[in-house]
Amino acid sequence: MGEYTYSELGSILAMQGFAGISLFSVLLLMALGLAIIFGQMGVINMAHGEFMAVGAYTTYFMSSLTESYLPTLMPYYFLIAILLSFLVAGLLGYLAEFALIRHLYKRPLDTLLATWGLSLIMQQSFRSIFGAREVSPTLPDWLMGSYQPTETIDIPLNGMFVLALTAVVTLGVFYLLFKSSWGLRVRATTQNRIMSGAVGINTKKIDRYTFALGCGIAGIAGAAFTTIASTGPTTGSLYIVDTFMVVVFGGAASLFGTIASAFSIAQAQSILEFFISGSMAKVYTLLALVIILMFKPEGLFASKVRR
Amino acid sequence: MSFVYEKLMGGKSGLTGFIILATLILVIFPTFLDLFRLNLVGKYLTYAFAAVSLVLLWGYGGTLSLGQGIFFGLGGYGMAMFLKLEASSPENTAIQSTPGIPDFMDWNQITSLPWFWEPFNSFTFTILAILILPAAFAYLVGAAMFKRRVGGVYFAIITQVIAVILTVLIVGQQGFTGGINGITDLRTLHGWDITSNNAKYIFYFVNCFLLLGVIVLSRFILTSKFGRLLLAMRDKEDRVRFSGYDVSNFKIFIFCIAALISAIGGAMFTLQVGFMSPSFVGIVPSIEMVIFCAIGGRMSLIGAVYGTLLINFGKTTFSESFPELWLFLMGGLFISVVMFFPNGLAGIWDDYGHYLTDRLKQLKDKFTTVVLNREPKQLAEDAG
Amino acid sequence: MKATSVIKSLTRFEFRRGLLRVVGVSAFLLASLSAQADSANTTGLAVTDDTVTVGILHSLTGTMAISETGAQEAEKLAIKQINDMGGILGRQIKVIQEDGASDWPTFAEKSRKLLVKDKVAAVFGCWTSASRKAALPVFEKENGLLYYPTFYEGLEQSKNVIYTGQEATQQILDGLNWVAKEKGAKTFYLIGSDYIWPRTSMKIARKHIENVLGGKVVGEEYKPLGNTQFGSVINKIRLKKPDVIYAAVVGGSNVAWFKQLKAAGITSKKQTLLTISVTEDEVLGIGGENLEGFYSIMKYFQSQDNPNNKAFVKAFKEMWGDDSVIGDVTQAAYLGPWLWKAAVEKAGTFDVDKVVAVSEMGDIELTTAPEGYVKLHKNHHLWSVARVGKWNKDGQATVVYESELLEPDPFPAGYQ
Amino acid sequence: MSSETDFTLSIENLTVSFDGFKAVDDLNLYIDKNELHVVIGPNGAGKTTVLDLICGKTKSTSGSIKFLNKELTKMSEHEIVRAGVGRKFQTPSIYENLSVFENLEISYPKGRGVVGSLFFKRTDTVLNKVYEIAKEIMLFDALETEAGLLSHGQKQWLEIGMLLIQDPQLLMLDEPVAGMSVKEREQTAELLNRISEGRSVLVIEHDMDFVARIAHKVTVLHQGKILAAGNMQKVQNDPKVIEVYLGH
Repeated sequence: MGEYTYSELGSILAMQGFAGISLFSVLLLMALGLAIIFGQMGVINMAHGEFMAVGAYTTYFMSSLTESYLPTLMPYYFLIAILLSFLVAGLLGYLAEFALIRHLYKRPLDTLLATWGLSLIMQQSFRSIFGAREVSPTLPDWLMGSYQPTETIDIPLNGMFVLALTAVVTLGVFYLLFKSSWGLRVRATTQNRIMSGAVGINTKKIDRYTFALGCGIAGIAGAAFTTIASTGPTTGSLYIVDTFMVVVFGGAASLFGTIASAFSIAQAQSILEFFISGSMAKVYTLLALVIILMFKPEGLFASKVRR
Repeated sequence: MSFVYEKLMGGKSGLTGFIILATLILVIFPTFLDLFRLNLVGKYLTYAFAAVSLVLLWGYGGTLSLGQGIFFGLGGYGMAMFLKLEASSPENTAIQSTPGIPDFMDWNQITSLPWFWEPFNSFTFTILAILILPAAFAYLVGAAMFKRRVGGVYFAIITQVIAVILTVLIVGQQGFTGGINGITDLRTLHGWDITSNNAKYIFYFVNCFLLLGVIVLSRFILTSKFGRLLLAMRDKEDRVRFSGYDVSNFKIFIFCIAALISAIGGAMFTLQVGFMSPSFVGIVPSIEMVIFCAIGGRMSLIGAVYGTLLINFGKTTFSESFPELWLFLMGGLFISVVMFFPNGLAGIWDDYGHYLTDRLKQLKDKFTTVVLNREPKQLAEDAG
Repeated sequence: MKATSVIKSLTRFEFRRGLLRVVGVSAFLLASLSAQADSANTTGLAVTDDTVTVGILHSLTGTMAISETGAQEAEKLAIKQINDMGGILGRQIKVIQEDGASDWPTFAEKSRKLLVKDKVAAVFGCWTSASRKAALPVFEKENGLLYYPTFYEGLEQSKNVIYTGQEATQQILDGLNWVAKEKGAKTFYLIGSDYIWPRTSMKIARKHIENVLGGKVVGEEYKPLGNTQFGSVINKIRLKKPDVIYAAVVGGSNVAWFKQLKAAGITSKKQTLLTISVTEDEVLGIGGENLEGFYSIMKYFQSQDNPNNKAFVKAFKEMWGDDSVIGDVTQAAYLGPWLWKAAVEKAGTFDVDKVVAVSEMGDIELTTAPEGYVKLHKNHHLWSVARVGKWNKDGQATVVYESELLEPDPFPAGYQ
Repeated sequence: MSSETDFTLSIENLTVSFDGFKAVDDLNLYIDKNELHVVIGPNGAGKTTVLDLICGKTKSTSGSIKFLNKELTKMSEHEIVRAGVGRKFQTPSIYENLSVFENLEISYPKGRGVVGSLFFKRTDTVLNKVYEIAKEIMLFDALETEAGLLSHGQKQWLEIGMLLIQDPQLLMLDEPVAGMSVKEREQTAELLNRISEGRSVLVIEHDMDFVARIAHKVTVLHQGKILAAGNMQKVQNDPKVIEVYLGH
């Protein structure tokens, strides 16, 4: 590496570090919603990726709408689109819980199958509404390009945006679950449903809103993803396995675990990718996860409880 | 004799169901379908192996594997490797830079046959590999997981991840595996043209007999004490453990059996379709196998076969005319089976089938009373 | 004779009525139709006195539907134009379309159905190498004829396939020569999706760069299909500072790749990028603004300025809507029916062996091709021109370089 | 520690902690042959945890459990059962979808391996043993009934029967009369007295009248430690015990 100056190598190191952090924020944002749904409620939502696609398509729809009718608002539409993605995906999640999930709380493996069916229907709906072609919204200029702190360092703006968004959403989830009275009720319900019902918590309502919240966060993740990649009818299924791995590896019921697991998976993957080919990096990362999970099935962070 | 009747056939209703299925696939299909359709049915029936294996593993054992595609794929690839080597004789591959190795290796600058391909020159080894390797792999995975009491959801997700790993590996290591194209252009088995009409008929029947054999084997397992223990474990695992059974051994065993059955299906697939590709290993095929099983009835061996046939027939015919409707239908079917008919077709038959049989019986009775009883009188009248 | 065959098919109709629900009405009707054709024609194909049946086999559903839509639209356009001109040998072309559903075994299954049950005289279809590889044994076994439109990795020449797209050397070599000469490029970074076509193409590119151009490959990288994270690769590229990024990323990954390149500040102002996997179809998803100034090597661009192409683009848009774009493969697919027509008319029969024999004479040519002039080589591939297009913001390319007419060479010596 | 004893079960210095909370703390407990020993104590005293520790469901943090001079803490659940320890759970744990007969048959200690279970045959020996136990637990007439249809009390008996068929040296019963009618309690008390002959029985129970009827020896647990031990009368009059129960 004699032909490089130290400052160049330093810049690469900085940018590579950011690539890892960027992947971390992406994984975390994907996994947060599922951590709530799977971790707190125990529902295996195979349609989680499709709820992300709902967010992405909402953003695309907003982009086209703004471009056609209110082109002056183009710089700002994206923020509204994120909010709308949350609402639309959350609403759909609410309906799905009402129509489907609530009948299956006692049969976790069956929720897996039913939500797979749901994901097929959602995929076909995307195809019927938006067409088979992959779409991507027109991004506002402030999300494009890179930030250059020095001559040789380029930090992608979209990566920084996703990172910030992830931070906000994570803090929001923490606040909701651990500081608000609603969060207390959610945690109470997930720990002891019957008792919570007995002390006057409307557990059905809690379930429905929790599920909707998880789906809503998936929607935000989908919206954020449009800055990085395109959206197609089957986009959701690309992410579902990674998302589950993050949640399971972290220890299903632990939000801290989810964060730690997203961080370690992202760093492992991005460092490996730098040194070996992309396919093998993926194989090694997943293989390591599976082997670790075989030795520590409860995941990274799970407290030992009295059975 | 009573052993065969009770244990292998499952008593009267079991025997009837078995005979009807055997008649359907051995007599009715070959008589009424042309070779093209029959070959399709044969392909579907290879998936039925995986569906039947899921009845054992999931329906009775309560352990859902989202990775049956792994074993289907291993079986299929084993057979494909043997056939590919036969198709890659130095004479057939003379135009390559390295004749005598499979074409895709040559394209990937591989100059000699990798060591793990070597033994697949032997047909005996190949058959043994198909029977043993997937089961051995299942043993490794199963021992690691079940000994540590990983089950239910975690098992499902981990098997799914293993399926993903294997797919990425096969696609990524294309010099050794043929990559995303898979192993194609398989033509002969010991010099015998596997694409000829004759071969197709023979493979179809071999496939059917193997499938029926697998059903009989599964019946034997399920009607033994082992089968009752599986059910007992599914519902009250701790009780079984505290009755002195090493629960994990039972789960590992049934997982290995399920892997073996799926692998046989995979090998038969390769023989009938003439190639193998990673698109049979990953998440989607694995979940589809679960769908076949769930639609047919997760507690019914024979139901799983019908489920497989129905879904695949539906897919072929529907996707020709209404491709859009098909996914909606599939998704809807899946949701409704899970929510309203957890025992699938077999469950519906158990719940409502008696209306049909009763009606048939009534008709028969009516026929007997009306026609047969009147017969003497009629005869008398005719005579008079 | 005719009466008996009608009665025969009628009785078969009765006999099979119960089966129809399972098998599907269309399949049966065609089967009985072909039974009739047996007596009407001697080729054993679905040819009557005034019609000839062909098949179109592309993915209408699944992940590949996006790419294959254009190809099947072009094939239908060509068939419609041929029919409007009076058909082939006085017969109108009837089309049976099947869905490959982005699933390789389905391609094999549907090919067999088209050849065995429908007895089609030719099939226009397949897109990915994997689907062609799956279908190929069927075509060879049943002696069918496939017109395959996609630019592909080469290393294949089947009696039963006519390849209307470019094989790898045609597409790659001249483009590399151009970039080496025009941009003075010495170092190259190769990146592609992880499957056979990018790997084979990169292999050829590497040999050409190292052995012919005297350049250097400073990095070679393959990402899994569907991958959307290119951060680490982009940093590696920065580290190696290649003169040219040579890319063959496909599908949804393409969009992520170009978006992330732009976000990382790697634009055409600083970096030359040459890709062999972006046509007008892909640009729709990627967005012209993310590609502006980068180069593609293809044999056809929609913006090509010649009367053939103008007429083609106009007709295509009339039939399939003003929004449609036409990429390289779409145009190559359009050539299929025309090449078949030329061969059949020269042979005077639909018989596959005779059509192939005529095609192998190496003098079937089309002067009306939108890409200009093409000629069928006796190795079943087309003589064609390689073009380098520079992408504009509006999603169209400006052709900046055209090669001579290149001879197809599916088994290039020195590149294996 | 390695001393040989005559006790069926000897627990010494047993401790288990969950994230620092000691559910069982330095416990010593001995059970003689033919002894029917009852453990009582308020909720959360660690009673069920003790049973979990003995049968291997929970692993101890330190200490030893010896059964017929065999160390149990290192053995897995099924090995402990095969060594001769049977355990009934708090809520009846039976196979609801199987008949009473099949429930007992599954518990029959033959064909416990994978291969053995595949080729297990319903011989006369098996039949006779099942009939014998069914009579003992007063369910002979209900042999063909689906277990899920039994009354709560009958389910408790069935589970006891499923243990008896294995002829364990140590029988552990977690609240065997919970949810039973008065008559069923009496029948159960008789049953326990009958079956405690020739083996040791460890019972957890809340119902003091019932305890008084069956117990040879009583141990009171409180916060993971032994508060008092001895015969029923002695324990009932112990001021510490009275305080714990009344103050609770």
